[in-house]
Amino acid sequence: MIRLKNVEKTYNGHITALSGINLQVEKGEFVFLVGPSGAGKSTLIKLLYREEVPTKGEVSVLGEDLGRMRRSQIPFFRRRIGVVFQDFKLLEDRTVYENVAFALRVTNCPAREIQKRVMNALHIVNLRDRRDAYPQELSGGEQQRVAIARALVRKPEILLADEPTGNLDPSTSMEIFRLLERANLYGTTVVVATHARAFVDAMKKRVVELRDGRIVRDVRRGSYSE
Amino acid sequence: MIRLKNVEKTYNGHITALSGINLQVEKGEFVFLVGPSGAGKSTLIKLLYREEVPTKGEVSVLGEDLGRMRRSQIPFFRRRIGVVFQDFKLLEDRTVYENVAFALRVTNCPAREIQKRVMNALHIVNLRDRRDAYPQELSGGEQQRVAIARALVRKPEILLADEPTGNLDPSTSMEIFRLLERANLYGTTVVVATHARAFVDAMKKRVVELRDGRIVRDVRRGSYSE
Amino acid sequence: MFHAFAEAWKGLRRNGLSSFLSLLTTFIALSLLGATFLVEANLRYMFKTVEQGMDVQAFLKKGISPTEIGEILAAVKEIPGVSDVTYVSPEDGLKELREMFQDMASVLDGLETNNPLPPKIEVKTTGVEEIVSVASSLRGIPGVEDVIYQKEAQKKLEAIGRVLQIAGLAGVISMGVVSVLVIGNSIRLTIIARRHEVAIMKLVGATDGFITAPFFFEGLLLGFFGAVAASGMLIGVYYWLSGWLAATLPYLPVLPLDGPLTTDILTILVITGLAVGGFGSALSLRKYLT
Amino acid sequence: MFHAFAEAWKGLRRNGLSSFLSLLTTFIALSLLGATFLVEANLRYMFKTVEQGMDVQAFLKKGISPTEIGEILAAVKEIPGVSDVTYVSPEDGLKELREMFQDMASVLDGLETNNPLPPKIEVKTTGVEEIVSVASSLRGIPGVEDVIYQKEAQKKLEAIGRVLQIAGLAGVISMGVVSVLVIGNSIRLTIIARRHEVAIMKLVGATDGFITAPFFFEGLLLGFFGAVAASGMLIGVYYWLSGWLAATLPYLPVLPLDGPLTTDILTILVITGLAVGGFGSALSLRKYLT
Ligand SMILES: Nc1ncnc2c1ncn2[C@@H]1O[C@H](COP(=O)(O)OP(=O)(O)OP(=O)(O)O)[C@@H](O)[C@H]1O
Ligand SMILES: Nc1ncnc2c1ncn2[C@@H]1O[C@H](COP(=O)(O)OP(=O)(O)OP(=O)(O)O)[C@@H](O)[C@H]1O
Ligand SMILES: [Mg+2]
Ligand SMILES: [Mg+2]
Repeated sequence: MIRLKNVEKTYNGHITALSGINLQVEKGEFVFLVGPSGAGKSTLIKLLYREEVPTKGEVSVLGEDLGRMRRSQIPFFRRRIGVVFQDFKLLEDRTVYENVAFALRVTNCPAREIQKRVMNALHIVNLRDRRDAYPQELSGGEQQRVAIARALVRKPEILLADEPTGNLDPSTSMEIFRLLERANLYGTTVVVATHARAFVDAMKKRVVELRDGRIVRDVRRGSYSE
Repeated sequence: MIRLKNVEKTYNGHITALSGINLQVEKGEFVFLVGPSGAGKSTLIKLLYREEVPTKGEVSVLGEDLGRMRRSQIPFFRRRIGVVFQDFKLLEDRTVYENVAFALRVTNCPAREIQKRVMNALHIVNLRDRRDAYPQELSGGEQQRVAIARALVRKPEILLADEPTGNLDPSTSMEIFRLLERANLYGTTVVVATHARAFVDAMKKRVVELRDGRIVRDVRRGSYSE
Repeated sequence: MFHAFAEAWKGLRRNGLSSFLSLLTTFIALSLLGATFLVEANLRYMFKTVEQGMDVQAFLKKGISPTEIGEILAAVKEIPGVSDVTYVSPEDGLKELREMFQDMASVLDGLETNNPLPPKIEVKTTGVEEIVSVASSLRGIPGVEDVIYQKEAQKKLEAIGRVLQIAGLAGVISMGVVSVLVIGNSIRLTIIARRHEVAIMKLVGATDGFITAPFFFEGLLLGFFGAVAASGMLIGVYYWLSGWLAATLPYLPVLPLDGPLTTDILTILVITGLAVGGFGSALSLRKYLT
Repeated sequence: MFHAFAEAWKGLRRNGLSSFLSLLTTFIALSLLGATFLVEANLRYMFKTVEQGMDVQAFLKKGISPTEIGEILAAVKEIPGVSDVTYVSPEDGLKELREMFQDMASVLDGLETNNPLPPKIEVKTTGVEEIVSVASSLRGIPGVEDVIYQKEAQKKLEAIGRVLQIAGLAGVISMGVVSVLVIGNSIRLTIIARRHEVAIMKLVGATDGFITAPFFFEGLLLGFFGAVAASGMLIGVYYWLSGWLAATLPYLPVLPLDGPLTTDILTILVITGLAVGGFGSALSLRKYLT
């Protein structure tokens, strides 16, 4: 499902964000990506939905070799993946509803279907009441939940979440992690970069730890730190 | 130092973010503001540096009645306060160094002094090496640390921090909280909105809990939840 | 498709003031283009009129007989490049002079009884280029004593004509370029203000076409409305101005505001507006798409 | 102050392409303003020249004596509104006619021996308005037989003069407005693209002045460079064009490209550029400051 071979990523030719990364994630797995600030977690996730391309090595996701993928194919590839961005990336000039609906509009989803699925996703993150608000009118945690709803609404084959609970209180965080776990039970492959030690420790999933751009630990049913 | 009397804040005339808030913080206090997502923590902080004005009631900070403050006085008032914004609010088109220096440039700080203090602040948040990077070139946690450095560099009388460790790993978070504590020891009044249960519990400071816009708990040496 | 159009409309409404100012900019740029075109068309028309007024005069033998005159007229009509011939008797010639110099009429008083003017024919040519050849043909006709035409004026007119054509075209083209630049820049700046949105759309899996289409339609709408407004304004002003000129300077040839002229303006402006608006935004976007 | 200027310069460099396009827009808008001004100034000059060329002719008694002529000339010089008087003898008059109608010289052949022209004086007035009063004064001078002037032409010129003044001013003003709108819009859009930065600066404790100053200087620099470039371009083109016109249409009065004209253009454009650039950006910012 996801396979990285000898991947290296340097920015501006001298900032090494990742190096010597070999990683394989099978369909249906749930992986926590942990490590200190600047370790390369976001960079790794960016490689997976091809926001970035590796400087060296191969990345293949959903059976596609991302290095060889034609530009025109990228949007169709991305539609099969749901991403919760670390900085949310909501469209400022659209309402909560429209932001979530946008993820379906880019596919050729029929209008009625869109309405149903968006309302359902907003219900899950507990934001139905705020559906007509603009992102600037939301609290940090509310914005983050919109981003989560947008990633879920497409029922993606892979769900990538970059620090999805950084702005959420423990009990809302708990709900979000349960949600991810449930999506995972239905067959979605989940990769979550997080600093939420308590939840990583509690959930006992596979943990991949990065440090200075290298994988230093990769254990099944692991915890946040050794 | 900080006094709120019967404060109410509604957005767009119908979204009540805060109501019936009475709160007093003395010089040198350290206050945690906790509560679920959307409880009104950020709104309360925004009232304190006059990004927002209350719909009803009085807010006075550093001896100034913010409701009566003249527009031209606002910048000078804000310079006495350091703020770590929940969404960082870094200047996109300036380097890390310039972002931090900006907080001093707006005052009439001499150039040599600026250089010294900025480098010192960057050292504290461990970002000296990345001083010439632009915000988009930083990891989420690095951006957050720039925001923290900018708030500290002015040695403010009051430090407001809105979720300052949402994107930081536990050990970096720990350093940041130590930093806040040290600033507090030197006399800075500190107000921190946070979801970081473990640190709130460990630090045993005054805790103010918000829920649906109301203060539901206010205890000295408290913990994240009852 | 419909979705993109609806989005475009929403986009314009959402950014009310910006859209209005872009519309104004488009309007201004296209008005300038249209005005330049109108001036150019009028200059060309004026030149054409002056050119057609140009003629060759042939003085005939004094006391020539009406039959001879008839023969000469017939011969002249055969000359290629001749569009019209008129016979002017010495009496008519004197009348003409009198009219031309009415304020100095007393000068001509003495000539009444002792008319020194020879009979002449006035020959109109189809264009400036024909004057020289027509004149030399005229000289060969028996009964013609002298042939005169404004050599200098003719050369100058030819030169001016050439320059007008080039300058007019250059003017219209450069105004076209100005419109493109001014409108294009305003579109570009609008897109820069939305660069983050574009980047986000891409990350969520929108195709380039899906992202571009609303901007493209927005540009088209802007260009179209700007062009229609500019055309309306220009046609109104032209109507008023040409009426005023006809009253004040009746001898000034002004291109009449008829169907073809209206169509020309509309066509030029609408096509420029649509092209710049649509492709301007599509092209400006490319930078943020790749 | 210096900091703001340095920031402005950095700002311009940072947004290289945008700045360049804004500069281009400013350049275009100011060029149009300058060109309109030049056309207006030339029309006014042409009109002035034509106006000054206008004169009143007084025909004198035939066979008048040189002493009488001297007295008449002296008397005419006393009339208010007269700027110049010349005596034209019958022989001079015939020569003049011959020159005016060189192509039709044969027409005048008979007049040589029997000159029907009366002696006359040509009186130049200080302006069109004086013509009527000067003419009636002339009629009162003994020895003057007849006074003629171009009544119709005079009225028309007066009307055209008035219209030119108004239209010219309107043209320059409306082009000024166009420049302001086009430049202002491009500045506004630039600021919209940086609205988040402005909001952040305010939150960090920057005063309105501190935030505005770099934008203000950026606008000033943009306006200044745009104005200088536009002036340079216009002066170059004007130099070339007036040279060409002088060669092609020597009788067309063209305002010479001298110090005052150059200064006028530079002044108008630089002032407009600086004002629109500086205040345009300052005013556009206000929305994001309050
Ligand atoms: N666009 C970029 N240009 C230059 N350097 C970059 C860029 N993006 C990331 N980096 C650098 O690469 C390193 C890894 O960044 P990354 O965002 O992957 O870290 P992270 O593990 O997600 O950290 P965090 O937990 O703070 O989000 C950091 O040192 C960062 O400064
Ligand atoms: N500008 C605004 N316009 C309208 N509603 C707003 C605005 N800002 C905040 N709100 C609403 O006010 C309420 C309180 O928001 P606030 O940002 O204070 O919450 P918070 O406690 O900081 O939450 P979080 O922990 O998620 O950051 C929320 O319901 C939010 O949607
Ligand atoms: Mg990250
Ligand atoms: Mg908040």
